[in-house]
Amino acid sequence: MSSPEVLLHGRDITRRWGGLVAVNKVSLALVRGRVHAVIGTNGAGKSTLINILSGEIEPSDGQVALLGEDVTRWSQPRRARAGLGRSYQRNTIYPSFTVFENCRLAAQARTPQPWVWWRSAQRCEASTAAARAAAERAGLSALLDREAGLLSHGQKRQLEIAMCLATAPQVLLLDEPLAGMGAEETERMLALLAELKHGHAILLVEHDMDAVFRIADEITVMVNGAVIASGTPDAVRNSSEVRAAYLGEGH
Amino acid sequence: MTLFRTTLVAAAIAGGAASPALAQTAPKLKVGLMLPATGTFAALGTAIEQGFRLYVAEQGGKLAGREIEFVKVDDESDPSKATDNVNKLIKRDNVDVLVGTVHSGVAMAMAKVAKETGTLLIVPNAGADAVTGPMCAPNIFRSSFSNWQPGYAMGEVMAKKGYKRVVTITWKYAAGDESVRGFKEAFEKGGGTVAKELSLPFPNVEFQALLTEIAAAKPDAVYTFFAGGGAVKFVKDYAAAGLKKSIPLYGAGFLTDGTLEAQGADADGLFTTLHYADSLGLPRDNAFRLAYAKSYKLQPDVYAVQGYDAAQMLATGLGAVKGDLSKKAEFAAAVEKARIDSPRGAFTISKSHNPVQDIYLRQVTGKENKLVGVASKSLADPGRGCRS
Amino acid sequence: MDLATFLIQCLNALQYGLLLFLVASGLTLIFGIMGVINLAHGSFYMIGAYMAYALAPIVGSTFGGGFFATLGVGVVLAVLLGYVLEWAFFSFLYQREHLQQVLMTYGLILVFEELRSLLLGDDVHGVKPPDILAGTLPLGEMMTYPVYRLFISGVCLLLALGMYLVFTRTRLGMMIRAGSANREMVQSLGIDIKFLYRVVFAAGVAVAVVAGMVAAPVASVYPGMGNTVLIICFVVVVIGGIGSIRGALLASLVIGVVDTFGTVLLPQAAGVLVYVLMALILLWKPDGLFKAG
Amino acid sequence: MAMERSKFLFTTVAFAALALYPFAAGSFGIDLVTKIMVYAVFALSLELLVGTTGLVCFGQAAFFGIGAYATVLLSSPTDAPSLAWLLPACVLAAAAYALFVGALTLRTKGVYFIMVTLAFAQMAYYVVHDTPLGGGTDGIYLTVKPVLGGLLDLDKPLALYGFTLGALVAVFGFLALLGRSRFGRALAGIRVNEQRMRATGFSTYPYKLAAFVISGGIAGLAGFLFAVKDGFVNPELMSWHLSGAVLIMIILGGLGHLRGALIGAFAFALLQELFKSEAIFGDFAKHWQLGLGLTIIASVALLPRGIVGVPRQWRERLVGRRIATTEVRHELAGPPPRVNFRVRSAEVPNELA
Repeated sequence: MSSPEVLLHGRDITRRWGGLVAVNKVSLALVRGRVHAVIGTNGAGKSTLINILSGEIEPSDGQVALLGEDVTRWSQPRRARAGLGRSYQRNTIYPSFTVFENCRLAAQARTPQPWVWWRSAQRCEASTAAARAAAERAGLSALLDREAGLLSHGQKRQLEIAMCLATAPQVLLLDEPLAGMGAEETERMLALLAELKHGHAILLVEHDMDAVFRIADEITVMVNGAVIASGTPDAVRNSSEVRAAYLGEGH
Repeated sequence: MTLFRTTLVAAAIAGGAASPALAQTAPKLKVGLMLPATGTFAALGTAIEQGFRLYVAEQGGKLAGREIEFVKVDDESDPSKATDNVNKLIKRDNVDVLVGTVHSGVAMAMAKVAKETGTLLIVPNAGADAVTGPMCAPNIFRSSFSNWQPGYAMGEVMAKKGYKRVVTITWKYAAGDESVRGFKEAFEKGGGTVAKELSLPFPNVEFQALLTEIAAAKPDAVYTFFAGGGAVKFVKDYAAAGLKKSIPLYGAGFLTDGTLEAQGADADGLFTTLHYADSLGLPRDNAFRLAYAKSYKLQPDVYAVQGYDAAQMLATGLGAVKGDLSKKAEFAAAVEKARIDSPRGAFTISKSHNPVQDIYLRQVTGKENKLVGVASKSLADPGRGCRS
Repeated sequence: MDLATFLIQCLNALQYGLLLFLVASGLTLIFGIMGVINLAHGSFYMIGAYMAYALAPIVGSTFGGGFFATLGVGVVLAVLLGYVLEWAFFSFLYQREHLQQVLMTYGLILVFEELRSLLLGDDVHGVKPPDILAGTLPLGEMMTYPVYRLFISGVCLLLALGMYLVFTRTRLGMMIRAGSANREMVQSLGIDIKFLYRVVFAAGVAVAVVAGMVAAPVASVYPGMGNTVLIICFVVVVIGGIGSIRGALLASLVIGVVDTFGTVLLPQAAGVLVYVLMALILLWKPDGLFKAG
Repeated sequence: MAMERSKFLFTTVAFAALALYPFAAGSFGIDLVTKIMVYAVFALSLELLVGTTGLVCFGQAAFFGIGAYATVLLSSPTDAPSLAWLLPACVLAAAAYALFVGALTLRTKGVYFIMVTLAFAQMAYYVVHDTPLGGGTDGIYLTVKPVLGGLLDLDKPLALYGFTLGALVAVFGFLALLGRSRFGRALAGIRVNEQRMRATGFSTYPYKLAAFVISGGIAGLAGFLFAVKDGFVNPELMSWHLSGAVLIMIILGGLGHLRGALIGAFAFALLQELFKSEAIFGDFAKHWQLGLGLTIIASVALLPRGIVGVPRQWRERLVGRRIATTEVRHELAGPPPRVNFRVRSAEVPNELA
């Protein structure tokens, strides 16, 4: 494999809310084919970090580069069109639309063509095909006609992933995809993530420790907005700072 | 049946052609009353209707041999519904005569439809100068006044009283502007000057800021035009601000007509000009007031008089054409020559079909607008812009 | 404009602002705190004014009470009215979307307007202030200032302080604020949210009716008066920032100043000024002046 | 495809009925239905904003009024203006103000958006009310009605009825297609979950602005038709009362459905005619507002999805289970759109410090 291709690169990302420093000089790189997990206690700044990378919040300073381009000033939609997909901790889906329409509308972002007002959106081959493929990969092809609001919690998390995939992104920012999942659903999601790893660079924010250590190629640990350790799962498991921060003193 | 279908059926009834009147002797004369039944002017609408019905009742329910049938529509004082309400009377109920209304904006729309369809229209209140100005027509008459008239009369009165510097105050809308314009015309002709023309957006009633401006300007007197709730509040605020003692307040009659009970002592002594007063002492007026009080258990006001006279004007014209309204020219000629024996005192009709009438000076004493004298004798509205 | 006139105009601006807050205070409760878009707020104000006019003779004849007795009876009736209204028309609406509330309150406007016409007729009325407050104080060499307007300003400040303290310093206030922020959460904590909402709604209606009764001697009592105050009340609540009592008070004072000096200095544009002000504020701070604080 | 066909069936039957009505109706009936159709076009313009995009505009009467005033101000008092340029000019005038207002107001959210659109409408109202530009509070007249070459003279009621019906069908068709198109689906997505739309790559501001301008233009068309019908325009055309009335129409009819706007406009007008008719209520017709008010309150209590939702509401009660579980077709907007601008939303934390 040629030198690992860095798709998304954050340098010294900082965010201050008045006096509080939510994210303090965090740098990380997402490489195609690898899962980079970010773990940390609640309030460690994980969500703020992911919102800065996705473009929803402006960083106080620091720089974000996507596919080599400096996108720090880009709006979220523009970054998404450039290949940055994300999912949310709280379900952000279209409950009143069918599963198929959720995916199709997400895929439509690639080929918006709003001026073609006379032709029905259902006849847009690009978005319908992408939607079916994404739903297929996320394991939802049996539920295409189901109203999204009536899906189970696990299925809704799968739909979030499907809507991400429908936009054919290069980079995936996943905010606690395993939250509230049963064992069997977690397994299915981990299998999906493993399969997605090949084509994409994935950032995974998660609390489920053993799932993280099983799937992640690289782990960054954040406490109070700062990175206290970053590296391979083994390096992180053995690092003293992590043990001190996580498992308490003198273990 | 869903709600929607029931309303469709009901509309079909309402929308169908009116039942043809069975004609034994002369056919019934259908009078369309388009007056406000809801909103701020509801009381005025009722007074006008009662005045009109009183005259018809006094004639035994017939005018020039034709029995009168009333068709009523609530115009809600809403100009955007005016054209449809008029069409309802003309096209659905096939009325022969239109009587209405109070709100000037609605009256303007009525005048336009009346001018186009040729239907006889008698305006029992709306004082918009345009109705007997640019919008005048052979089939449009007014039994009330033009905003210009009371204003002009008070201008003459205040000039005669020797006031030199006067401030005017009113809402920023047609009725107010036209009244102030009439006042200014007469007052400046009499050698006075209008120091300031104060106005505030309609229907705001927060007068304190402008009362302070009046106090600062220290004029010899103040001329104002307000009606209804605004008139009640202005008179009370004016007195409460202590200006009543130092700067005499004058106004068009609507400042104290139908509002004295609400204004109480704050209105005592106020001079106003209007084509009617409470103590005229004319035999015709006394008979009218007695009949009105007997039928409706309350004292008549200027609006009742205007309704009563609208009926008189209709009767005069009908008499001349022997009940045949198709003879429009003769009807108009007859009314133009007529001398209406009105409770307010006999009046004639100007070329632009507005009453040429005495405008009385009145003073508020004991919850009544007592007659003081005649401010302007047989004042005719100039009817500027009326070419017909 | 010399100094004396300027000072008097400032007093007028302050007094108009306080009167505006008094009239809008009921809306800050029902719309600001509870989030119910209450188009019928103007009707409650009208009901208060007509109560002040109609109840005075009744209270006078039954037990000889004056203005304040009528006010007391009015408050009791208003709370009852608010309680029944909430139970009958609003208790099932909180889960539904906001526009259903708009439709419901629009219906209420029509019903109240017509009931007033049926019961009390369409005439214009005035209400006499109580004798002890009927006097005036000299103001400048030409003018005098009605004592009753000072009384109104006093009532307004008392009300503002009372609402502010209840909502920020008491358990009831805290529960109400929590309830409006997240109704399901508070319900799951075992607090009877249904009763809580009914109390706040009844208080909102009562405050609007009291505002009508207190303002009646200064305003005048005429058909359709509710309509004229409705929009300016929403402007006050929104400029102030929804849910913020402090914001509503400040917004009222700002509008008082803009309206007073606008009418005097820019008479041609007086009608537009308040709306230009609201547009500017909302474009500058899209969530109103105060963050619900 | 049961839902799709029944919707299409209803619409064609409704328009066919409207087409046949003039043959059965007196001249007043034609005038009344023309006016209701004008309000239906006006309601459709607001439906695009509120029902489809979730933008509750409380100043729609401004665009309606500008369309009406442009009709009168642009036509000469003597010779008949041609429809070919006057109609587009009025639509553009309204759309231009919509662009100006939309560009500014779309930065606000929820109830603040409602109030700031009201503010801009009140500004337009006072400009026309207080300045001589629009003839002041008495309004101005359209002396000569527009024509289209030799074949259409809008001064004749039947011609105007046909033209208005044509405009209504055209606007309904355009909005139906638009609703199903990619642009329409994006608007629906913005209503349901704007955050997700931005996350997938839609810049939502231009979409909302485009919807606002199109809606303003259609409202301007309705204003044009109103001015041509009445031949008289007055500042009250821009008052908040009319903005409120059109909002009531689409809620009463049922949000999220073009048919809702159509039904709402007719129901609101016919209910008033019903309660005002002396034939039915005699002297009590004077108090028509009581009947109308109670009917509206009853409709909120009994018809949560508006009149258009009645058939589905009955089917659910008859079938006894949530119909949505199985054969829900991809409906234009699914159950009533939750136009729920979180007044108490998370970003407005509610501690009264």
